Amino acid sequence: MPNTTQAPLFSATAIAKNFGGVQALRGVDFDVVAGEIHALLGQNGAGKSTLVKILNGVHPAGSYTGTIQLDGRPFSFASPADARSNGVGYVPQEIEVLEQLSVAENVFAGRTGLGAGMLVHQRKLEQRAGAIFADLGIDINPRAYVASLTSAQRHLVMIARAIVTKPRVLMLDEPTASLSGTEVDALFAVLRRLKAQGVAMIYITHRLPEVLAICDRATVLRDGQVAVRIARENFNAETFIFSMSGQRLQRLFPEHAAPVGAPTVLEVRHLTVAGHSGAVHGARDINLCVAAGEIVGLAGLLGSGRSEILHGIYGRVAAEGEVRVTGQTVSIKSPRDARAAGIALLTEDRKRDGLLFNLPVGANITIGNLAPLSRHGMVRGGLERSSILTAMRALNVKASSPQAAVTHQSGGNQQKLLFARALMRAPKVLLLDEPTKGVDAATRHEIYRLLVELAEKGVGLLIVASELEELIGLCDRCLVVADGRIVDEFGRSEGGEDRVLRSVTAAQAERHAAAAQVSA
Amino acid sequence: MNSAAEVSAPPRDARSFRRRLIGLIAVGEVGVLAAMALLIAFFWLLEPAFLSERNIRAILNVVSFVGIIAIGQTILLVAGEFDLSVGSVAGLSAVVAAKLMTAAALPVSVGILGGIGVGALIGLLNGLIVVRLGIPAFIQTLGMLFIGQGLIQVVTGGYPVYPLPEAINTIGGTDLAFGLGWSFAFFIVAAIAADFVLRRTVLGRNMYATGGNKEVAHLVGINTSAYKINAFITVGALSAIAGMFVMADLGSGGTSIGSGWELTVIAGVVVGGVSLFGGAGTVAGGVVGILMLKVVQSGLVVIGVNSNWQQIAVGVIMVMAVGLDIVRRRYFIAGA
Amino acid sequence: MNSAAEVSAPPRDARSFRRRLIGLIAVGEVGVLAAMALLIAFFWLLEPAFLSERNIRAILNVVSFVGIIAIGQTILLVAGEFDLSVGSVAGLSAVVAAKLMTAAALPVSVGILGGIGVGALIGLLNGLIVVRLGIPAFIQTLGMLFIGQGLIQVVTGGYPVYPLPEAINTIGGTDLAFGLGWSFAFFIVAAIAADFVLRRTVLGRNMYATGGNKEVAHLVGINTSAYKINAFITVGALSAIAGMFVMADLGSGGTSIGSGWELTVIAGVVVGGVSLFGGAGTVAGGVVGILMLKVVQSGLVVIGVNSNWQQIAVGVIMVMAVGLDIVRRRYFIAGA
Amino acid sequence: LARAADIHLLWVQAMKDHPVHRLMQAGFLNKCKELGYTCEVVGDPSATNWDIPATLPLAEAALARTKYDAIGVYGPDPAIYSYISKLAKEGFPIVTWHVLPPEGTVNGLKAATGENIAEAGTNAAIAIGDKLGGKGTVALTQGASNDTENAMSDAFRKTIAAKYPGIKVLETQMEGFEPSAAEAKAVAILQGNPDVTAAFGTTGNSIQTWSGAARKAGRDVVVVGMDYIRQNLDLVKSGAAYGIVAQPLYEESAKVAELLGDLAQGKTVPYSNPLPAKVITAADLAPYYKMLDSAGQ
Ligand SMILES: Nc1ncnc2c1ncn2[C@@H]1O[C@H](COP(=O)(O)OP(=O)(O)OP(=O)(O)O)[C@@H](O)[C@H]1O
Ligand SMILES: Nc1ncnc2c1ncn2[C@@H]1O[C@H](COP(=O)(O)OP(=O)(O)OP(=O)(O)O)[C@@H](O)[C@H]1O
Ligand SMILES: [Mg+2]
Ligand SMILES: [Mg+2]
Repeated sequence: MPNTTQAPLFSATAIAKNFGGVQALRGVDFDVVAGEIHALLGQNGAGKSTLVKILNGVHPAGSYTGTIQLDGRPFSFASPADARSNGVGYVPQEIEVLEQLSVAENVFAGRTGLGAGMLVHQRKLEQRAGAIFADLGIDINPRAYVASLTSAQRHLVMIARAIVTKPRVLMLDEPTASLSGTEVDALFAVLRRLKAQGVAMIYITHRLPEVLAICDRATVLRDGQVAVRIARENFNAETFIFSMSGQRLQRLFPEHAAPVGAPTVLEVRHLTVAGHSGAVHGARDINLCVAAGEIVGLAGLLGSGRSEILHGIYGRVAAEGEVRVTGQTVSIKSPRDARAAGIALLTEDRKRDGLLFNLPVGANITIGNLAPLSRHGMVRGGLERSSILTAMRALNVKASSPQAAVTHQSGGNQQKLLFARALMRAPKVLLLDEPTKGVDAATRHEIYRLLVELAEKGVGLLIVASELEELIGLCDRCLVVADGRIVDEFGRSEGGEDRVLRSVTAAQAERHAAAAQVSA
Repeated sequence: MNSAAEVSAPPRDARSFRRRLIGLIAVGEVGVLAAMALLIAFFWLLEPAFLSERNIRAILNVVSFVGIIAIGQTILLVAGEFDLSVGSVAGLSAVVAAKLMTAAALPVSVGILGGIGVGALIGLLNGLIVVRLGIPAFIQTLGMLFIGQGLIQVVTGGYPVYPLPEAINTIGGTDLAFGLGWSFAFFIVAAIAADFVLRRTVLGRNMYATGGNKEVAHLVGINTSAYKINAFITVGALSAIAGMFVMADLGSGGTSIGSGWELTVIAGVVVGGVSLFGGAGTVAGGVVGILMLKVVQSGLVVIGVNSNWQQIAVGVIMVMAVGLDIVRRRYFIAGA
Repeated sequence: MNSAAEVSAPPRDARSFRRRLIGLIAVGEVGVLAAMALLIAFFWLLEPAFLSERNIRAILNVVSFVGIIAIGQTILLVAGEFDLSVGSVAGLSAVVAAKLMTAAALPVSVGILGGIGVGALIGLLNGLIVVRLGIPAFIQTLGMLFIGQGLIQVVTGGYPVYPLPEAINTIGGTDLAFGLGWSFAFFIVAAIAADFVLRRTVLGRNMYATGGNKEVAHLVGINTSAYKINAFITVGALSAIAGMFVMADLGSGGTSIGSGWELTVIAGVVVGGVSLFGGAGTVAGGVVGILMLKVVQSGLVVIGVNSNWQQIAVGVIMVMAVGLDIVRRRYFIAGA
Repeated sequence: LARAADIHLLWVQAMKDHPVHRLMQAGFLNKCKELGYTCEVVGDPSATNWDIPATLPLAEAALARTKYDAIGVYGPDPAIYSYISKLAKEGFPIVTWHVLPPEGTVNGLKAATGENIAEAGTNAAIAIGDKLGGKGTVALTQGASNDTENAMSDAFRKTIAAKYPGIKVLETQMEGFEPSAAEAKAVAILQGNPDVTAAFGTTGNSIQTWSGAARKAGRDVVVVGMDYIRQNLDLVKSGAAYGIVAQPLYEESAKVAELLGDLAQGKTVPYSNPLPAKVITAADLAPYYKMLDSAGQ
């Protein structure tokens, strides 16, 4: 247990930041001591990311007011390079990787050569990157190109990238948002070791159990101000939620029971999905069905092919097999067909395949949904605007106006925009890939309620979520995916997180045995 | 209470005027319009003849040619691609139309349709190859620039097609009003129509989505390939029309019609705020950008700048106009 | 077990040879090299004189000029920017150097340094304006293309600078080996050095990171501005050197040296697999791409293709070479 | 008009910065200075790109500002004819140069001067034909395809065919205006055609192109090209090239100034003012060096 009364290693005083009119931070004091993991909590748009971006030089000195101290001496970072060379490491919230370079090069990006002077030793880079991944308990080939990784794997690459700089202060902005249990555990093991080495860490998350698991102190931001600082002794999920939102939550997951005997809205038979860029990923011989009003979850480890199944159904990647919607066989060759059949998809990586940064918030919601908002091909401005405002209100999107730029929205708000887009067409089947990624606890609750409401209206939901608790709490039925196949299925109250892990492990053991037989 | 709802009803307070002013400055085309207004005032102060009817007419006339192409290029840039073959397509379409009317002795209308057909066909080809085969537009349309130039020589044997049927000279010589003819009329109508389509229709919105992020557009059900291919066809057909208007204006199917236009057109629309990276810009902006470049070129002659310095000045002003626009965005829109 | 990890340890089975072959095909430069080999064989079969010593020498000679620029352009493209002013900078540097040696009667070495200085200075200016003011490279360097052309006229008054000091003609006429001179030697040395730097040094890898994703590069502590600015300076200085080699070769500081190179150079390096969008490609690839274009141009003349069809063929082959590369990537790399 | 300085003359020329065009402009402006006229040059500032639509508004801009008394319009492309007629209709006396369109073919054109292009091609053919002794193969290049160069090539071909049946002329190739690329192309022509013993180029750079190519290819080629700029004279003097078609660029341009001045003062001038365009070889260089010296070039 670090001594939080000792002199802080890294501190910020009276930080205020204004984005042309939007006051993101209003005089925040914050500090972290060596060997401490300090949670930074708050609702979407509270200013968490903005604060760590300031502490890391992404928002350079001069663009904010207030002071930063490192080792008790005032510092101001002109750029991330500055912060980095002073021992500050940073894992950003959004995926920021170099897609055209290899994993190893990504991990060591921006560092000087290993060994003789300015020369790069690919081999050595690969070995060292491999060692770090082994440490993190994950299996990513250092020679693979990042373009071929799943978003969770990309996130792990970013974490490795921050760790190799051997920082004294490490800031992690929602590092686990797309990770599942096993990876989170491995990450925590690493963080604990760093902690023992005296690294000071700032940890942003919306997953409150994680705070209970590894944080020593928590600071809650609300509307750009520190709402409360909580010592470990007083940690309690309810307190966190109350101090973040001013509301008390009764139950995290709303009551829901799948209607008995409801007609099937989505039926998938023998679906085989080609992986992105050839053979690396994929899913084979998938059979599943979702009844009207049913919430079905796809559980599995990272890279298991859950997203790929959704993409196959939605026509985003080539797939063979049969898809039926409300009993009708539909031929889905592209997302267009899927939408026509009443299927909507919420994608996983909002930056890469979710948002249109060239269009404002409002147009991002209505894109693809303009038909009912137009007459003779002309968009009816008034109607569009009112339906945007309705959608924004329904999901509590915190943008200043429908004309606001998407780039300026906080991560959680961006997620809500995409939600609004997917819901606008009243789909029969909703495919959701990590629907609450980066969404704060209160809103998450709202989203759960919303999903249950949709289910009650007869929509069939198929959800991929890495947070098993969420999946198990929400879903009527869970399918376990391992290595591109469905290996297990269980209903509400038939199992929990351990059941998923057990079936995954069993599937892997089986595969290894089979592989051993082939090579023998 | 939701913050989005707050803004939907802007506060009617004292700052309202300031807000409205900033709102005006934030409009995309204002940057280049301001730059142009400044330049016009400058030229006019130094030499009032700059705003003489004759000069205005000459500028508007030449703008109508490249302007027609700029409309297409803007649409294509919004859809996230661009076309270097426009000049070459303009030239080829003109000589093909001319040959159809003269050597093949077909009616003028057939010749014109043939010319437009050639342009649209090349646009289709460019589009198919870029979209379906994944060849970068730069390479495909640069290749097409060469191919078009070669075909111009093949079609004409290197000799301008001259004389042309009287009907063509009549089209070129018609004075509809203020000494401006059909090319200007077409240009204005096409510009207004295209601006409207991009701004107000579903088609236009989908075009912006396609250019902004193709993958996202695809996922929301937009047939991005169709949008891109159609944008290529549009720019091809408009280039053809521009080429034929030049031919009618000059009364000769010259082999060098359109040569060198590829960069001028792109430069003009980019000066007018159209993004090279897709998904941003308006037809109004693109057209004003082209107009500004032509105003500069003409103004420098009118005020009697030494001819060697004219090109230098054009280069500098082009960069400065874009710079002004960037400053405007940075300080007014961010600050709004 | 992750499927990506499988690839790291290739099974030493019978398929090993096939894998190694595919590995070879996967190397970036193989696509364009294969295309070039095919073309050379084709030209040679039709006309053995194509592979005569003299013709090879002539091709290598002319490649060395644009090739020097292609090295710089490749580096700049890798860093995520590009430069349309290269031809104009080449011409300007040449005439400035020529004027320094003749009109200003300075020593030849000072003239050459002056020429390189002009090129580097323009590169610096381009870099500063693009990076610090955020003007798109397309506009800034196109503006600079015009400015350079204007300055060439200002410096020379429109007449070629002639005669040049004997020392320059000597540089241009030296035969180091196999009839190739200093320009080729410089080209080869610079290409090897640049290829090594991009491939093997931290500098090079940071350049790829900068061009691959500027934000990420910035985030991991790379001074992306410095990298970009230096890449602009490099391409400026190399353009200047190329321009002066052309001048030495011709024995005259002509006013049209470099005109039209902007698109040729970019086309060549893109054919060689360098990405227009930054962060991908190698100097070897870029240089081979340019070489392929020159081989085509020369081959078509040697085998006696009608001049009208030459341009068409160049356009088609350019597109096809890139197409071949795309097919290679799709089927061999993805499938590996 | 009272004083010569009150006579305003305008010169309109596309591709204004081409070196040959610059030489013409110098001939015109120097003559103007000599005669005391006030003269101005306008045109699209490019050294390589022939763009008439871009040139016209610049001419109009000058016309909007200044009341010109007569205008010279560079005429080697029928695309400019309609503009000539338009200006003539407004009452401007118009002169063109470098081509001699038959009288009456261009409405309103008052006078034309320049070499007889066909004759220049013929002269070049005779020079080469005689030098080769009536046998051999000749390569033929143009800068680009345009009326002037086409007419000259055609006359060249026709003359060779008529007078020297033993000489073969290759298909015309385009060398373009960028010198290093032009030379590479010429080398390729020599490689592809081992029998070439002479070359004729109809563009200003072709003497340099061909003599450079002959040196690089290690071949003996009888080179004839255009324009007596100093470098070309030197190449003939050194033996690297055989002859120059001494296009009267400077003279014709000076003549334009004279004709325009006369027309501005209401005098009548003859419509056609042809100038000789002979082929000069090593023996005839002296007067041309002198002319360049006196022009300060
Ligand atoms: N670049 C920017 N320009 C304008 N406004 C911005 C910008 N970045 C953030 N904001 C605004 O600042 C506020 C705080 O955003 P920030 O990203 O720090 O929130 P957050 O606490 O990280 O939220 P989340 O949990 O959703 O990630 C939000 O209102 C956001 O819209
Ligand atoms: N080559 C590629 N191009 C684009 N996207 C890719 C590529 N390879 C993988 N992806 C992305 O990776 C995901 C594939 O993940 P997959 O379905 O295999 O695993 P998952 O179980 O969803 O795991 P994860 O939690 O890692 O997303 C898809 O979301 C897809 O967007
Ligand atoms: Mg955040
Ligand atoms: Mg996934």
